Amino acid sequence: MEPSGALLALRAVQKSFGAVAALRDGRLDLYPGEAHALVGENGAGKSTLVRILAGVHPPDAGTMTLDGRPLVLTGPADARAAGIAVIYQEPTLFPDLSVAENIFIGRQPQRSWKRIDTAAMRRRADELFARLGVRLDPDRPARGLSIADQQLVEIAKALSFDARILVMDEPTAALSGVEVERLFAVTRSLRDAGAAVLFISHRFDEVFALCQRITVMRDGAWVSTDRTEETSVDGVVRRMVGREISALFPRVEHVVGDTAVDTAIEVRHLTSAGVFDDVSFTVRAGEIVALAGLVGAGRSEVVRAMFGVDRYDSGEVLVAGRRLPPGRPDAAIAAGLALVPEDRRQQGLVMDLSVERNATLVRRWKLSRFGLLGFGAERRSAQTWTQRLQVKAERLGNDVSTLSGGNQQKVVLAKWLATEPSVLIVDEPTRGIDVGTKAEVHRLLSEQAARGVAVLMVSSELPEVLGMADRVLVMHEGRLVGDIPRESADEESVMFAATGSTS
Amino acid sequence: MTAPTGVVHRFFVVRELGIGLALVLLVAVTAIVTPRFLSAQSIKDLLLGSTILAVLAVGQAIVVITRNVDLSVGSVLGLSAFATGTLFVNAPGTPIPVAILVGMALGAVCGLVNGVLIAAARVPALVVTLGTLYAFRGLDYTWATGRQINAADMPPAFLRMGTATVLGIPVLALFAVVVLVVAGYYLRTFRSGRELYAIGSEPAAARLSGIPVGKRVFTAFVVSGMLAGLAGVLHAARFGTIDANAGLGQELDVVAAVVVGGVAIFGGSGSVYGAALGAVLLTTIGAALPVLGVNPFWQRAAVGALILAAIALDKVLSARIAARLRVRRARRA
Amino acid sequence: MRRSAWDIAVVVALLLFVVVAGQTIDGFGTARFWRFVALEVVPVAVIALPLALVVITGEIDLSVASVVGLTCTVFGKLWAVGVTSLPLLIVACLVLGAVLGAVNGVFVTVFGLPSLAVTIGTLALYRGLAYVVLGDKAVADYPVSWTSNAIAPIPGLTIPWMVLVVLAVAVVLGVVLHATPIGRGLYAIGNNDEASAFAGIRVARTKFWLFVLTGAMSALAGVFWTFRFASARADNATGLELAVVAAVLLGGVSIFGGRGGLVGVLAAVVLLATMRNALQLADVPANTLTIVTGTLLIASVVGPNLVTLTRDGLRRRRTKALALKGASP
Amino acid sequence: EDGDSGSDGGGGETTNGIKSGLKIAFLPKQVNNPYFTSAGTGGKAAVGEFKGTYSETGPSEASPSAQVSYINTLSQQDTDVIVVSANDKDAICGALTEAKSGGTKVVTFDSDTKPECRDVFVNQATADGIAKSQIKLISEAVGAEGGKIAILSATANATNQNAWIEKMKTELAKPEYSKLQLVATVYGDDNDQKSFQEAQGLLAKYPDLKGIISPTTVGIAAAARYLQGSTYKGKVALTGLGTPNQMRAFVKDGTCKAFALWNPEELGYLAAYAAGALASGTITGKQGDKFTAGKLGEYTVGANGEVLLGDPTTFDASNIDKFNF
Ligand SMILES: Nc1ncnc2c1ncn2[C@@H]1O[C@H](COP(=O)(O)OP(=O)(O)OP(=O)(O)O)[C@@H](O)[C@H]1O
Ligand SMILES: Nc1ncnc2c1ncn2[C@@H]1O[C@H](COP(=O)(O)OP(=O)(O)OP(=O)(O)O)[C@@H](O)[C@H]1O
Ligand SMILES: [Mg+2]
Ligand SMILES: [Mg+2]
Repeated sequence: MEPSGALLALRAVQKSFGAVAALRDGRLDLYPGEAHALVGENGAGKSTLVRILAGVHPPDAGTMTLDGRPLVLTGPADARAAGIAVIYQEPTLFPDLSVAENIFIGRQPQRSWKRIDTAAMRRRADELFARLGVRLDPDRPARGLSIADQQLVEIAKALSFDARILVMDEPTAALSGVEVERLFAVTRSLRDAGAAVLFISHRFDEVFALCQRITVMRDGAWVSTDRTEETSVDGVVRRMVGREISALFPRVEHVVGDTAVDTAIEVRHLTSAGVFDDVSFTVRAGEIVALAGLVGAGRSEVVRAMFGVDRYDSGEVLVAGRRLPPGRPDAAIAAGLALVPEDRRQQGLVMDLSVERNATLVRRWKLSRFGLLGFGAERRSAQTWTQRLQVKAERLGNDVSTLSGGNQQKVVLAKWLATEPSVLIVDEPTRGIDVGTKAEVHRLLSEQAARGVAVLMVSSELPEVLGMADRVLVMHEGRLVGDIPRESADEESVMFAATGSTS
Repeated sequence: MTAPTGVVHRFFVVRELGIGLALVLLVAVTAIVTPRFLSAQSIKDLLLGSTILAVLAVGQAIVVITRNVDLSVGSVLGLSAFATGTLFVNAPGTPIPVAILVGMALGAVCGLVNGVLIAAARVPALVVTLGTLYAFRGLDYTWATGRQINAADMPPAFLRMGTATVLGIPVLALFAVVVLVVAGYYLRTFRSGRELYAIGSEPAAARLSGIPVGKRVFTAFVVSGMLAGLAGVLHAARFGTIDANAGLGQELDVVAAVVVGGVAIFGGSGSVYGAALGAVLLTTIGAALPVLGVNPFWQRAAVGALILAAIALDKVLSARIAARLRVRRARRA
Repeated sequence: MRRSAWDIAVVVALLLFVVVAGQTIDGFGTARFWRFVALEVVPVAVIALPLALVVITGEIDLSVASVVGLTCTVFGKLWAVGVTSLPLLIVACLVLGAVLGAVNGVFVTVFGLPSLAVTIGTLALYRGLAYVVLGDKAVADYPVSWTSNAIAPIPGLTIPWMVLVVLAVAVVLGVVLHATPIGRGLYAIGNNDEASAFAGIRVARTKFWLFVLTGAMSALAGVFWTFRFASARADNATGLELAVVAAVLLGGVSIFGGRGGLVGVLAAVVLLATMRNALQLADVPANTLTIVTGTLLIASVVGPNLVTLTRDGLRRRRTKALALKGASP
Repeated sequence: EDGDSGSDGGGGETTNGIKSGLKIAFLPKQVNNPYFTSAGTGGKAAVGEFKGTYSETGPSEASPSAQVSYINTLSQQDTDVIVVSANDKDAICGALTEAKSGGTKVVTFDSDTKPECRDVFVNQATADGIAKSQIKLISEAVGAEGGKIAILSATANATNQNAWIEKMKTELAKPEYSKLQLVATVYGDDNDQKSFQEAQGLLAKYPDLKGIISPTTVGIAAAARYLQGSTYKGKVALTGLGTPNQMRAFVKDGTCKAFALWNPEELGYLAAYAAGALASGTITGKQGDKFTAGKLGEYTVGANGEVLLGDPTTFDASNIDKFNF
């Protein structure tokens, strides 16, 4: 690989956090007018590389060149000045500022005397949203935006830079098909206007649809870079994991419980004003039910209300025939419910606690003897489950915040599977998870169902929904609009219901 | 403008409106009971009484907006007031503007100490400023060693500034108004001002956005110190007698004023106007209670109860707005 | 890991100070000295220990000293109107303290208001109520047996027996915090209360009871205060909140919640009292003591941070040099 | 002219019957108060005269609990006499008793404790005397037609203040003061700012107020400052207890016609001599004991172990320039 012609080139970049070598040999060439994919398992070092490019982390060793000249970044401001715009894996918005200010913070359009030109700022934000084809009010505060909306604001922010290099770390993880298409259209036009794009995703269809080159990383080191047309999904996956991957979505055959006897959880007329309305459904033991819909349909709100984290105005939730008290997650857990939430950083994990404390947080009473917790009990229990899910962590005593995104998600799963729930609710369980682990998660869910657990899965990924579910419930604008059995569920029927098209 | 914009906009206005309303109500009730409460002298006293607290509150609000807090302001005020007095004792001919500048500079130096510790050594502001609260006060004590500076030691022109009025408005209050307007305008209309809000709203994101977080926080503390310094000079002019205890315990009043004024204690939202209104409200409560004939032993309790009422009211208002925001989803299919 | 390191650091600092002061200060370390130190430690420790738990969950209670003041005056008032049963008086005060704490708790957990703001409000409110109860009077005519028993030494020692109460509180709260599911929950809440709620932890309820506990313990300190000074006045323990908060922070509890331990807090309380008494013995003026307290507080947070920062800084500089060197050829 | 010089153990020569080399510690209510700084100056001079070791220590805020800690320290340092102005008449008793049991003598000055907790109290003036003079001054200042008056005190718990206020009320009940009507007592906490605001509050509440008595040095200065800068100057009379240096400007511009105070330096001076005499065994604190206090002359211990400094001085435009404290 010759750096010649490359707009940005990285060679032998290294970065360690304490004893963890997050990046051992980072290598990358970005060319103008080209979209470049970076793929690898969870924890391969992709986000670390991005943060080095963004000036967030100084590299321990290695070189970076921009236009052939050495590039030294002392902070994010330097990276911006060098024309590098970054969309981070986790949205980084200011909840108290307006959406428009979030986009333009530090670069607000100015009028005389360096005063901020609010009208121009609002106008430009509107233009950006129009380009992305979304309707967001530039004046509303960012607080309360759904993850998808947050991601869209991040994208708008990156676009507003007119950067020479656009780095996107899993921008599509929270987006639905339509929004992904808009994003790609915009990205392509940027690319064609001469920008270099670095695109990170675990979704290969997107990678192959958008990118001209694919770089694969494994264990913090560069493995290969190929032109897209010269490689295949299989080839990429093989290089990523270093072995063959069998079928995705492996459904373990299981018997769906008999309706009359085995209703594990029943939701009756659940309503929360302005959020969702009169939602009723049941999930039987041993059944996997998918809750599908467009982003913002209110699915997460429904499952949060079921679990008791959110309050609801009316309706009821019955587990094994017994009514759950509203607003009491502890009661829900005691009744056998588990919820793997949508936002792992805010809701799934306590980032400053260790992996083992996180993994055992829900079961701390069960693990205690006479009300006391021995260290051994927590560690042993955490070990069992983190090993089963192959969590890559230096030590179980390290803060969970030091794990890569995908590994964090595995810790959340481990935490809940360990409670051996009778009803398992998962909200976007494979968001940001690499192919290998994704297959593993799917296998686990099937396995749980086979053991008689009722699984309710919220997912925005249609293949996942269609591949996994025994039954597909579809939500549209806070209402349940479809209940499609596996046999008749296909892409068309689900999307039809989800977009609210009346038949 | 679109409908949601109206709601959002009202949301910001309403916070200050709530406090303003409480203030008007309080004044009205008191004036009905004792009409003299609205006499020129009494209004002048109210304005004068609010001035120092308002200046401190503006500085504090700037710091609190960045998700920090400055507990050392009372001690800085004490140091600066004593310095002003000492300056006049040792150099009787010092022009007033010079004295003001000296006081502000001294305050800025104290703020600089806070700022360096907080921004460079990256330690929590509450701990650092609790430490400098003690340290600065100790310096003040050591310096004063039980001395007192009396009205007779200060130039009459300086003391006149403490009581003089322009068109019925006390000169000191004009200082506060200027400080308020400048700070308010700056926070609203300049990039660095908005960045203070960003920092308070989400410090990690601020760093990722390339905002010079350390520099901005540092500046906020220097400004807060400088305003506390100015407040010290104003204190000297107004009270005429200065010992080492000037401003003792004032930090809690200031934080209370800021919080009552609707500045979120965890940063990111609120305005200096609100903070100043909070200061005026607290002062007015203090002045109105004796006028209303409240037993002096009940006054402190009443102040506490009113602080609680004010923050609870603010919460109710903002919760209502948030609910409205939720129902009118910003994004509709 | 870092937490226990800080605990140890404070303990080491305490021991070091004792050794150095023992060599250099006349009259330091006598039985009488430790008695006086212990008497000062008791009320601060009794409040600091539960307050540490509150701070670990990310909240704060600045009203503690006012709770002390109010319980003192209520104690005095009840005595003055003829309640002479000691157990009854003590129970009444503890209940009152719990109620005052519960008021804080309700404002914070039910209304969702920031505890810093709420307790600044109740700081004024409770102190004000203390004035309402006793006004400008002081009640001081308690039986001598009460007042002397409260500060009586452990038989054979000079140390007051109340120290045993403090130790008991420390052990109970320490075990709860460090070795029970409840403690795990407290740390989780302090770090991220939303994620804690998703894990089934009853965040609001937990915080509420911690405020109640802190209120009740402050009331206990108030009873002790009344006896030790044989005087119930509305201004008792004014300003004590800053001393208590200073001890909690010096003890290594993070003001942002989620970090800290009780060993450090207890060591910090003892360190502060020992130091103040020792320096007074060494004729260091009160004004200088004020400066020392402040500086110590700052040093306690700046010190550890400075070490990490300089280490990082050095590494960064080296890296930058490397990067430039690597790129130039 | 020494009384019955009792114990004479060890110490060398004596001055006025006082042993040399005594360790005498002044413990004011708080160290940052100019009034106590003056008292300390007097005390130091006296201790110097009888060749003792003078020290001054104390808390930076006027709280009884902080004072207790200093009493403990002083008793550990084997101080011969603690000369203390009590922040609370009961709260520091335990500590003083403990100190006395260790052989330390205790003199209180300015503000007393319960009599059993100390040996001698050096009183600046009797409560009666102060109350009489204050009421007389305000009555003269307000004039013949009388009117509403108010008191601006220090803290609500100050023992001496409350005693004086009680006596003033008794005094006001007398027929010759029937035209004066006490309408309010407010507390400035000996904090300049608070006192200032309290004065302001008084006038807002009672616009027809005719006079303010502020029997505390902080309060009177603050009230004077307020009146001077307001429209009430000259219309509302002011008197109280204050130091000449503080009040000079206000007496000259007519804000305050006259006020009173004892000389705090003399108070400290006398307290130090009482301490010396006590430690030397010249006096024991029982009624009738006599001792000589240097340039102030001879004093006799009265009932309850009290030594009275003398009548307060009244300061007005005619004499104020003769004083400097
Ligand atoms: N701040 C940190 N401290 C310690 N270790 C870290 C830190 N940040 C990342 N790591 C470690 O570095 C490795 C690489 O992480 P990184 O986030 O770059 O992975 P990734 O490729 O982006 O994975 P994913 O696809 O899951 O997002 C992981 O093992 C992670 O645990
Ligand atoms: N706190 C809030 N305040 C205002 N609006 C909100 C709030 N929370 C969610 N919303 C809005 O409610 C709608 C539902 O969002 P939500 O993310 O729950 O939908 P979802 O179907 O679960 O989508 P996803 O697939 O992203 O999880 C969104 O339009 C979002 O903007
Ligand atoms: Mg990543
Ligand atoms: Mg969702």
